[in-house]
Formats: sequence, structure tokens, C-alpha cells
Amino acid sequence: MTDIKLVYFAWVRERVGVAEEIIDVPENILTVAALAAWLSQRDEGYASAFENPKLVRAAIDRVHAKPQDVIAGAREIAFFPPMTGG
Amino acid sequence: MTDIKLVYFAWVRERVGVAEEIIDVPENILTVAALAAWLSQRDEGYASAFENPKLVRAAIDRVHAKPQDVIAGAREIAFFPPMTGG
Amino acid sequence: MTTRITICIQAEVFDAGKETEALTSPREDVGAVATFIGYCRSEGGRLKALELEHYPGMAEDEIKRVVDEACTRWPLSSVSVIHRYGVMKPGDGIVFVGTASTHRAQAFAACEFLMDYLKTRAPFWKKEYRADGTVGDWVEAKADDDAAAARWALKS
Amino acid sequence: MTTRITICIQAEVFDAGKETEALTSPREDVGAVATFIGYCRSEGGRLKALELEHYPGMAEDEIKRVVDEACTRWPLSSVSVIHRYGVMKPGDGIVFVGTASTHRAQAFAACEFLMDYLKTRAPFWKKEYRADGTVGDWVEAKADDDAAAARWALKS
Repeated sequence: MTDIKLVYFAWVRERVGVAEEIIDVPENILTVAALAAWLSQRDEGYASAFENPKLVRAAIDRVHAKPQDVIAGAREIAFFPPMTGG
Repeated sequence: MTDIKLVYFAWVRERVGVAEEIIDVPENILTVAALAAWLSQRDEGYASAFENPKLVRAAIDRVHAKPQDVIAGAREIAFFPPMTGG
Repeated sequence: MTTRITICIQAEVFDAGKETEALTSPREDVGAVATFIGYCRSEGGRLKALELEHYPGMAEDEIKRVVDEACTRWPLSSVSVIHRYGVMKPGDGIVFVGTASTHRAQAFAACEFLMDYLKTRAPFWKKEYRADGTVGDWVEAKADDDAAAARWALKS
Repeated sequence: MTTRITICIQAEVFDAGKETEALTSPREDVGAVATFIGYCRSEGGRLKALELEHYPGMAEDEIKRVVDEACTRWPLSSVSVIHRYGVMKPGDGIVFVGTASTHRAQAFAACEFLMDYLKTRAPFWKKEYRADGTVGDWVEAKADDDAAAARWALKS
């Protein structure tokens, strides 16, 4: 198990119910997509947040990441909807 | 003969030697190009101003005009170099 | 070319006029400044406010990355990006982007590039508060914005 | 859409910040403002000043014609064009163009269109005064500017 800080924004944050948390992620969770799938099984809130994986974006250590990106070594992983700034 | 006000700008004005003048233009001068050619025969200053007709632009009554445009009815005709504003 | 870069992620209101002046002063080699300001709209009276949430730290980093990209593409003497977070009312400025260069085509292109990027990659999210007092939805990302960013062939 | 149009041909200095603010105030339906400011450059210290000559009357008319053309192409809530004449020193603003619209693509396109037009069709001419005290040449028109204007397929 590895401690990773997870942070959530916008409606992903609202559905998960927390803005950030430290979670022990099993060693067999290798990618961003696998992490999202694993999180969605935690409870209804997570399930709702990740129900449509295409609508959830991620960043590893504050850099945009793709679903297939490997999370090994990450200290902070963020999940959020497509951005609407500017 | 028809009285037309002629106005000049930038180096066309400097070469002609006046900023504006009223000139009797012969009835057989029909177009902007013909007017420029006729003017260039008046003296050395005009000849110098119009020596390269491609570098001289014109406006009839404050609207951009082409060499072949007819000058009949014009009250004010302007000659000037390509514009360099902005 | 050394580019003077200003990036601010702030809650405070910005003064577009001062930011525009700061782009040139005291340089005498700047021929062209292009600026863009994005405002909170009432959407025909439907909205009372927008709340902008952001990802602190990543917002600065990501904007810095695209400003650096802009600097490799165009010769810019100055670039300023200001992006606000928090609650905005209709008419309030949300984002300011300004670019200074010798010639206008570069200033325009860099300014539009930066805005297209900010829309699709800067970690900000807008939530609507309706004029009738209810909390609205999170604003959805637009396919238009992805298309605009794709014009520049951004590596994603 | 009714567009608020401001066109000024003036010798006086303009305040880009105030002009930018005037584009939106007091409207709440403006989402995007794009501005451009063209400055007098020293050209690496070579120039002391530029003198801008213009064709009074035609300058206003011609700028009005292209602003009207911009208004038929894009939905603009406000357009401001300020063009100065007379003597300018390096760092002085020569031209200000500002456009306000609901969305940014329209504001950017209209602003760039207006500048490309002004460069090739507005009756202004620049004369150089050199740092060494001598009178320089009239600035020559650039093929680049004609090409930029041609992108918009302007009727000539």
C-alpha cells in the first residue's frame, strides 16, 4: 500500500464529499484509470463522481495526466471535470 | 473646363509643393489615371510626385478610387502614397 | 528575447488599464500590445453571480507552462496573465491576458493562443448562482473551446 | 444588435485603460473585450519621433466604413477606434482599437480585422525624425500589411 494525497474539484469534489484526503492505494492499482475505477467502488458518492469516466480529468503532481498514465511515485493526484476557466 | 479641388498628402504633397489647390481640369480628362498623367506635365514637382503611378493612390470625394475610375462630378480629388497608419 | 512575465492568480479585482500600461512601460521597443478581458455575464438576467474554483499551485504552474510555450512561438517582450477566483458578479472581470511585441500579428496571435489555452487547460471551474436565488449548475466545458485550442496543435 | 460605436481622430494622448472600461460599462451582457494598442517605436534608438499626417474628414469616414463592415460580420456590442495624428515620441500610443462581444472569438476577430484595415486603408502617413536630429523618410507601406488585410477578402 502507498499513501497518496487525493484532491477533488468542482462537482467531483461535491459528489465525493471531501476536498482532499490521504488514501492507501493498493500496489496493484497502476494507472489513473485504475485508480478512478477503484475509488468508484468505495461508496455511492465516489461511484457518482466517477460514473462517466470520460467526464473526469486528472492531474498527477499538478500536471495534466491521461487515463493510461502510471501513478507510481505520485504524491498528489487530482480529479476534476473538464475545465471552464478564462 | 471644370473646377476641382485637389488635395495632396505626405511625400506627394511635399513634391507637388502645395497641400491643396483648385484647378480647371480639361473636359477630356476622364479618369483618375488621366488626371495624374495630365498633372505630371505641369512642372518638375508634379512630374516627381507622379513619376511612379503605382505608388500614388487616389480618393474621389473622400472615398478610395482606382486609376480607371471616372472623375466626372467630383468635387475633391486626393492623391497620396500608400497608407501607413495604425 | 527576454520576456517579462507576470502571472497572478488572485481573488482581488484587477485594473485592466494599469495592467495594459505595465506591459509597455518603460520600454520604447514595444510596437504592439494586444489584450483580452473576460467578464462575468448575466446571461440575459438569468445569473446573479459566478463562483470560480481553482486548483492552487497547479493553476500557476499550468499557466506558466503555456506562457513559456507562447514565448517559444512568438517574440514577446511582455506577457501578463491574471486569473481571478471566488465570487464574481455580472460585469466583473474574470481574466486578463496581455501581450506586447514589436509587431501586431505576433501580439494578437499570442494573446488569442493564451486565451484558448486557459479555457481548456487552466484548472478553473465556474459554478452558476441564479438570479432567482437558487444555486445553479457547474458550467459545462464547450466543444468550441476544445476546437479553438486544437487550432494551435497543443500537445496534450 | 445595436453596436455602440466610438471613433476619434485626435491629436491628444488617449488613456487605454479608460477606453477599455468604456467598452463594457455599464453593460452586463459583455463577456469578452479585445483591445489593441499600437505604439511609436524607437527602432533600436534610431528614431526620435514619428509625425502622423492624416486626411481630415476622409479618415473619420473611412474608419466608419470599416467599423460598419465589422459590425455586419460579427455581433459586437461596442467598438472603439482612436487614431492620433501629429508628433509622437517612442512609447506614445498611436492607435487604440477595442471590441466588445459576448464571446471571445468574435471580439478577437473583429479587433484584428479593424487593425489590418486601418493599416492599409485609413488615410494616415508616418514620417520619421531621426535621433541624430535629421528628418528621415516617409515610412513605406509593407507588403505584409496588404497580405494581412487580404485575408479578410476586403472589397477594394
